[in-house]
Amino acid sequence: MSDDIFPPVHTEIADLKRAIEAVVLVAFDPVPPDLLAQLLEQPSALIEQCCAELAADYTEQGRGFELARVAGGYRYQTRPDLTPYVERFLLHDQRARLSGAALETLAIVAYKQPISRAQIASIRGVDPDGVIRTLVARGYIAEVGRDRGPGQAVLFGTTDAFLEKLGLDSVDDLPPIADFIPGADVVEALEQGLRATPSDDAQRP
Amino acid sequence: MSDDIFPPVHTEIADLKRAIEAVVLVAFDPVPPDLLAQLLEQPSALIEQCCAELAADYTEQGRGFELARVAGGYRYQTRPDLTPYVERFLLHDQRARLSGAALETLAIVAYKQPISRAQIASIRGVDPDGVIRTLVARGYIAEVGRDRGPGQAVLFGTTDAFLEKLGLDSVDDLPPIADFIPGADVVEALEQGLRATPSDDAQRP
Amino acid sequence: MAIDVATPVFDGPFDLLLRLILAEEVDIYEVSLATIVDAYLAEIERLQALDLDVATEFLLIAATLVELKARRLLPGRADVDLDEELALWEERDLLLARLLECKAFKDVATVFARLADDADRSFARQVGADERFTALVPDLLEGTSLERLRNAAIRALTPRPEPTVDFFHVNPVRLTVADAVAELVDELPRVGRTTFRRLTADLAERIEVIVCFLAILELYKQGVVQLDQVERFGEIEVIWTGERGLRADELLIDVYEG
Repeated sequence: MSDDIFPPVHTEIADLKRAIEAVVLVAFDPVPPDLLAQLLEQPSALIEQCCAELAADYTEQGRGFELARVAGGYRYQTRPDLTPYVERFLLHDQRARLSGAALETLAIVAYKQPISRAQIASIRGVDPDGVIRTLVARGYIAEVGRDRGPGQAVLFGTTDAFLEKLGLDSVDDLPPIADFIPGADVVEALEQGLRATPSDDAQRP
Repeated sequence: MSDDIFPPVHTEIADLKRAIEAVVLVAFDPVPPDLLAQLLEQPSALIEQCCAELAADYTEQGRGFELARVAGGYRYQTRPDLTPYVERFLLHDQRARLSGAALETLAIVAYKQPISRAQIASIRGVDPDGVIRTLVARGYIAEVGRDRGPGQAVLFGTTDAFLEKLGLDSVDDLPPIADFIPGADVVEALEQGLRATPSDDAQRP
Repeated sequence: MAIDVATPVFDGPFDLLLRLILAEEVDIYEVSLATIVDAYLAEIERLQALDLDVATEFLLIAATLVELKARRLLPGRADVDLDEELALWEERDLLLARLLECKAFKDVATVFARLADDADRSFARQVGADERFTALVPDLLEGTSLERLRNAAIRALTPRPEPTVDFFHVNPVRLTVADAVAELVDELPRVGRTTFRRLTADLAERIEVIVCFLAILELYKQGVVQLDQVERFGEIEVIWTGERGLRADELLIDVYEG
């Protein structure tokens, strides 16, 4: 493309589209245009325009994937007519597994249910949204109620399917963990011990 | 592309490419061309050709993603120049930097595999247990067998995760170890440093 | 020639020796065996002063170096035993060969670091199939045991002390949580009951104390030690409750070392 027919403003649009492609590619959930707008520091309308153009591009070029608008956001998904191939692959592929993050989140829900998104986030230190969605989609956890507090946060718990998969009658049958987890007081005490630096009386030349 | 060496007509090639795009899009790990060949009932060579053409397409069109050949398979990944946006979106940078000791041990395992703990120790002159444990825990190396000798020592080799970490397709892509034999200047310096013969000595002023 | 070995960041005897000999600012024709041997020995002394285990390998190489140096100081050669002389040369060549091999892999490591840096800039799509295909994906809990779930819960629910020390600048020869766990698993069954203070009394550096702390936390999670504190800010008792003869590698270990 040495004979640049685009004025500079188009180059910026092209860069914007590339950034959108990259972000949406790695996103677990559909990415809302407002989030893209914030991330790329551009008005939402421009983002929407870029996404529409990208989607049209892919269709025109007959790509095997599409940029779809789902649940208020954009995501890549396979074209419906390719479903047979995708299904064949998924049935073939024995490598699928629960990621470490997903397993930890599932474990937290199992042992601490009912539990809210915010509580999970505070334990794991990261936003658990994508993982929760996966676990819900898999049917391992589900909404079991609402917090009675002001926000009425959704509370999650494990499902019967989860118990069945692990061969449990009820969550009471989960192996106990309390003995293995030091309370905050013990951790604090140990940290206190750290502060009394033992090298004080063992100074080296 | 009328000079195609393969018989299928263009529409079939286009369909094949679409199917490849769809399958790779939903895969968690790089998809080996042989698996694609099996799924799509086409020769591997044709699959490889299609993937190469797709990759070239994306590059030519300046997409924000690329079809990369990593650890023996194909995967979608973001273009390196878009890292800042992706990191901002994912709220983390996933770079788990490896320590010098870990990198050196990986280097030894990569070129000398299968290799035992003791052999690694003798090359590095350091007890490698802690580093080996770290590398095994991160999945970059794994037990690949046992020495047939009396001790039946565990032998280690590199894994697909190692290839992915370094962005390599296979260990065969590593430059030959001969390229790393220290140059004459280093050899000379080392010899000089260990020279025990007074007659050769360049006395210091 | 001034060789600065004040920084403790080297990784084993070959690393130290390579650094001493190949220090950038040094003109190779000024490199003298005597200076190198002196610096090498000084460094070993310093390690010992810090109470760090000095690996046998360090000492073996020191012996070779000292012999080479002594050889060089002998003015005449008339009294030299030819066999001894040859053995020394052989040892020197062996050492040289090992240094060269070590240097080669160090250079490979540099290339690996660069490759990893480049590869880290691309993020792989690892999203999987969308909900239309959920029913098709093999069950992800397949092969997940209660044990794994429990371990994941313990991992996730244990309050994590935030390490405030840059682990990258720690002497990597010895300081890993895994190693500290191994030491404690060896020591604690013998003493049965001790205190955190006693366990760390000989540790010179704060980082070592922290590593020991993390190791004890690990053992606590594994249920093989009990921790008691009679009064607030009082001594913390560490009591071994695991089996005797337990091996460190039988324990699941979160390794904090990079």
